[in-house]
This record gives sequence, structure tokens and C-alpha cells, in this order.
Amino acid sequence: MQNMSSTPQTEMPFALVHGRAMTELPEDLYIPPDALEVFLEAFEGPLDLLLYLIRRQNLDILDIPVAEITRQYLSYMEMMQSLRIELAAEYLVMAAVLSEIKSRCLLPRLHHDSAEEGEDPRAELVRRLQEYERYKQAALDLDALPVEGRDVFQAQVDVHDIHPARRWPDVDLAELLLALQDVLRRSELFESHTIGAEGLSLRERMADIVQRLQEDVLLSFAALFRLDEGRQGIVVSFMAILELVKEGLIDLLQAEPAGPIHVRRRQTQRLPVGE
Amino acid sequence: MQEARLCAILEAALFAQAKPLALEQMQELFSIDENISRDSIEAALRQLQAFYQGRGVELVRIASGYRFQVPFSYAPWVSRLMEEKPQRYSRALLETLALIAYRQPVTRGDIEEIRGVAVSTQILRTLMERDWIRVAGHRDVPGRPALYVTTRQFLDSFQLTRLADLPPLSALRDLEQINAELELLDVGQETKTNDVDEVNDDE
Amino acid sequence: MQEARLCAILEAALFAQAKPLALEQMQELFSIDENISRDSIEAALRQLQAFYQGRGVELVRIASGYRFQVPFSYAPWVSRLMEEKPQRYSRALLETLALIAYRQPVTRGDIEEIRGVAVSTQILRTLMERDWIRVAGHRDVPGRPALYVTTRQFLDSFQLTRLADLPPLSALRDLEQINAELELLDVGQETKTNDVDEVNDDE
Repeated sequence: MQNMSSTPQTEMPFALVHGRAMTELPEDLYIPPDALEVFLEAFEGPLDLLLYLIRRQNLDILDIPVAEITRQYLSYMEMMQSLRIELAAEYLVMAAVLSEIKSRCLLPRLHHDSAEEGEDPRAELVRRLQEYERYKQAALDLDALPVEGRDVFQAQVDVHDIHPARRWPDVDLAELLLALQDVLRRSELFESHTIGAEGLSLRERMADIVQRLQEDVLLSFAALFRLDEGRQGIVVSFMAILELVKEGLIDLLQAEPAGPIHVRRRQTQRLPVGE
Repeated sequence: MQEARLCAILEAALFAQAKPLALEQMQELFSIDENISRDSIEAALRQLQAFYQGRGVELVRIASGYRFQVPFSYAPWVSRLMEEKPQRYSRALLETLALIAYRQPVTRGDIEEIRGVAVSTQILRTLMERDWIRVAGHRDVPGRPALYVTTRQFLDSFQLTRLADLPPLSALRDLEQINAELELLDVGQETKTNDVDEVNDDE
Repeated sequence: MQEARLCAILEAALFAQAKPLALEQMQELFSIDENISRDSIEAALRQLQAFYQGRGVELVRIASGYRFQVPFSYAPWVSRLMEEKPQRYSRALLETLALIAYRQPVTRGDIEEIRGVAVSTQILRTLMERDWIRVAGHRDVPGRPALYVTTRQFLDSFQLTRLADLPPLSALRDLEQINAELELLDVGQETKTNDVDEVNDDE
């Protein structure tokens, strides 16, 4: 890898790394080659591996010895590569980042106080490591919480002989009216073929009703219908009544539920214009 | 093991699932070291039974073992809890109801004539069960068909004080417009709810 | 209604339902005639909670309401009853979940940036299937990546009433203070702000 070639470690043959592992790598970083793949899976990425390397030596993140950590990280990478274990690209990117930080740290600082040189080259890495570590810890904290179905269980008892209460759907008036509108529109289509002769005018009927209400102050609702006119006549009378109510010319009165309905003319009114 | 602890473990196991637990299963909960006899389990179960006497759950013994259940006397409240989400009424039902409301008293034949299709008995039965319509009498024609009218309950359900409060048919055309506008509004609101900063989830 | 009776009804309802019950749902169990106030329900719940203290079931309050559950301490026995062994969650899944929980709303890119590795689609799918996270919208940047948030179910599953109950995040320290801090024996490591308060929940 090109990233590796810039560091002295890459010149070191694997066997030598192996030979010096006892002194230069944390002991548990030396792992039998066939277990290396498993070892890689134990890390959640390069940040996790770096944290491991730092924590192994009881170092503070804020005080990383970049040169040493970089060296360890790269030898680990090299081991993986010589074993032809395919590394995720993120690990290689991190190797480049570390090498860059290391080289910047090695540069002599000419002006300690100048703004240009102010930032520690490790700052960004330290920020990322800290940021990752707090969520790594948060994940452990989450895992320590009692999880339903794993650590705690919802209590349940048998309810087989209790049945759900019947509940009716809600309908609002608008919905009902829309349904009526549909059916009326459809019925117009039907009726245009069969009817047309009866010639009962709604306006005429409205005038008629108002006329009758002038004579009697209070009329029974039923009295406004003439059964001999048949269904059509009743419908026209009914619609005429509804229309008169809407225009505020008459009132429908019902004293009690399902009781008789009476019709009364309002005090101030105009006669509807007849057709 | 103390009896109180044994009781609590059995209680936990019995509540952890809604299925009955056989004595053998309860015994299997414990390791051999714990050394729990069948007798001590039965004694603990009797204690639990006594403990839950008169409470909102009871421990009963049935053929396949023991289980906790809700006593039937709590059915009125529990059944309200289990209410299923009501389904919507069909268009056919609403049309039938609307026709009865506006043209009452009507026979089934009247409704069918206007709707141009048969009215199912199920619809009329549902409307009767719902207590929205009733048979007010029979028309004096061959077959004496039932005459349907709406009920007081119908008025209450639709927040009407009397039938006259039903909007006149002529208002229906306006209604169509209003409805179209409402639908437009709804669409506008739906897109709003897709907001990002709403963190929690309300099923 | 007597308090004992109210307790028993709530007990029956809470045990009958396999889901948590909200206070509002409990209130709806009662008819208007029964005249049960929210306060009296809360008082009865407190009584139930005290009553079940130390038993094999406990009454807990979580995000969606109240539920009876078998406490953690009985898991060793209860899990022997379970046919499916409860799964352990991978670190990748937990870290992803933690990032969503503490920093929501976040995109997959946000998560990957902090973890330093790619987030597998399988993990996000598993979290969605568990109903612990959901897509709350899309960030208004090229590609419009999905913004993930946690759900109420997540809070319920982890026995939390709201996001603020999450364990606090450790503080970030400033590199520029490193020397001073190290010299001062590394004090004040855990006293800085935690992020939890920033995550608002709409309970």
C-alpha cells in the first residue's frame, strides 16, 4: 500500500515484527495468525482499534504519543496485509491520517504563538477519538439497560372469555349528505326515463304550504301530506317543507323524541315567488 | 429457598406468558441445586391463589396447568379496552340511511327504486342494531312492507335536535364544493406533518 | 367507586392488555357516570405500585404509559420458559442505535462519520423492524439522505419514559486545556455538559 511506504515500519519484514512483538506491541496484540481475522472483527473500525491501542497503555486520549501509536497501528496493518486479510478502506485511510499527523508533529515549530501554528496537529484525531469513545460508551450503557423481551417481560394474563366491546364507526353528517347526493344524482338518471309527467312543482307546493299556514297557526306535519298524491307528491311536499325551513319561513316543532311534529309559520315572512 | 422467593419466581413465570404452566414446567424452572419439591411448589401456588383472591387477576387451575386470568366480573371494563378499531360504514349503508332520513317513512322497495339496486337485509339490520332506524308501521299495500323511519338516536348521533335540522337537499351542491375545499386542506396538512424535528413517535 | 374496586379494575385492565396503557386509556375505561378522575386513577396506580413492590411482577411507568412486567431479577427463571432465547445485540447495532438516540435526527452519513466505518443496511433494517427507529424526514442537502430518529417503542423497550432519561453522555474535553488538566490531576472529567438535554422529546 502506498500509505505504508512513507513509514519506516513498512521496511521491516513481518518475521522481524513477529520477533519483536513481545517488547514493542501490547502483549495481547500478538495473536496467532489464524485468529487475526477474528481479531479484526472484534473492532468496530480504525477508531476503535486506535482507542484499544491507547487504552491498553493507560494513556489519556488527550496525550497520545502519536509516533508510538502510529507505529503500532501500522505494524498491525502490515500483519494483516502480509496475511492477505482484506482490510476495510477505513483502516487504510486512518493509516494515512496517522502518518500525516506524525510527520507534522516532527516538524519544528518556528513560532509557537502564531495563529498558523496554533493548532495541535493531533487535535482533529483527538476530537474524533473522544467523540467515538463517548458513543461507544453510550452503546454499552444502552446495552446495560433492562431491555424488554431480554431482561424484563411484559406480564400477560388470559382473557379468552372476555370479548371486545362492540364499537360503532363514527359518521358525520357531511358523509351522510354526500351519500345522499350520490344517490339522488343517480336516481335523476333513472327517473328521467320513467317520470316527467306528474308535474308537481316544488315552488307551487311551497306556496301552497305557506298559504295553508296562514289560516291555521299550527299544523300537524302529517297534515301537509296528501297520501293520494302518492310517493312523488309526498317527496315534493317534504322537500318543500325543508326548503321553507331553510328559508326561515316556517318552523318544525317536535315536543318530545319520536313525538308528533308540528309546523308553524314564522312571524315575519315573505311569500316565496311562485313559478 | 424461602417460600416468599419461591412464590415470587412462580408468579413471575406465570405472568411472563399468557399460556398455562403445568406443575412439571414449574419444576423445570429450578435447577437441581435449588432443590424445589413438587409439594413446595403446590404450597406456593395455594398461597398465590389466596393472595390474589378478590383482586383484578386470579390464579386458576385448569386442565393443562395453572394460569392467571382476569375474572369475568371485570369483563365490562376490560372489553372496552379490547375494542377493535371500528370499520367504516359502506357507501350503500350511508345511502340507505340518508334516504330513510330524508324520505321517511319509506319501504325497502322505495329505497331500492331510488338507489336502482337491491338493499341488503344486512344493511337494514345494522342500521336497526345501531338504533338509527326503526319500523314505524307497514304500508297498506299487498305484502304490507315495513315503513322505516329514523330514531331519536339517529338525531343524537348526528347532533341534530330534530329532523328539520337536516340540511335541505338544495344545500347538497354547496356541500360538494365545501368538501372539495376540505380535501385540498387535508392534503396541505399531511405534507406538513412530515416535519423533521418531531423526535418522538406516536403510534 | 371504592378505591379497592378502582385498583382491581385497573389491575385487570393492565394485566389484560399486552401493551402499556396510557392514563387516558385508563380513563376511557370508565363511563361518565362512574365519574373517575385522573387523580384518583393516579392514586390507585401508586397504590398498585406499592402493593407489587418486591413481588414477581412490578408496575412500571414507561414512555407509552403503565405496564406490569416481570422484573429483571427474575429473568434467569423466566428465560428458561422462553422458547426463543433472547438475542444479544452486536456492538455495531448498539453503537448505531446510541448515535441515533443521542444525536437524533441523524443521517447514515453522520453515523458513519463518528464511528469511522460504514453502517450496514442490515443494521438499519433490523432497528426499523424492531420499531426502535424510524425515518422522520430527509435532510435538505444533495441526495436528501433519510433522517433517523428513535420511536416511542424504543423508549418502552429500554424502560425509559423520555429521551432525557437516557444515561448521560460523557463529556468532550478540549485538547487545548490538556496540559492544565493533566497537571491538575485530571479533575472535572465528567462534569461538563451532556448532550441529552439537546435532544427534545415530545411526550
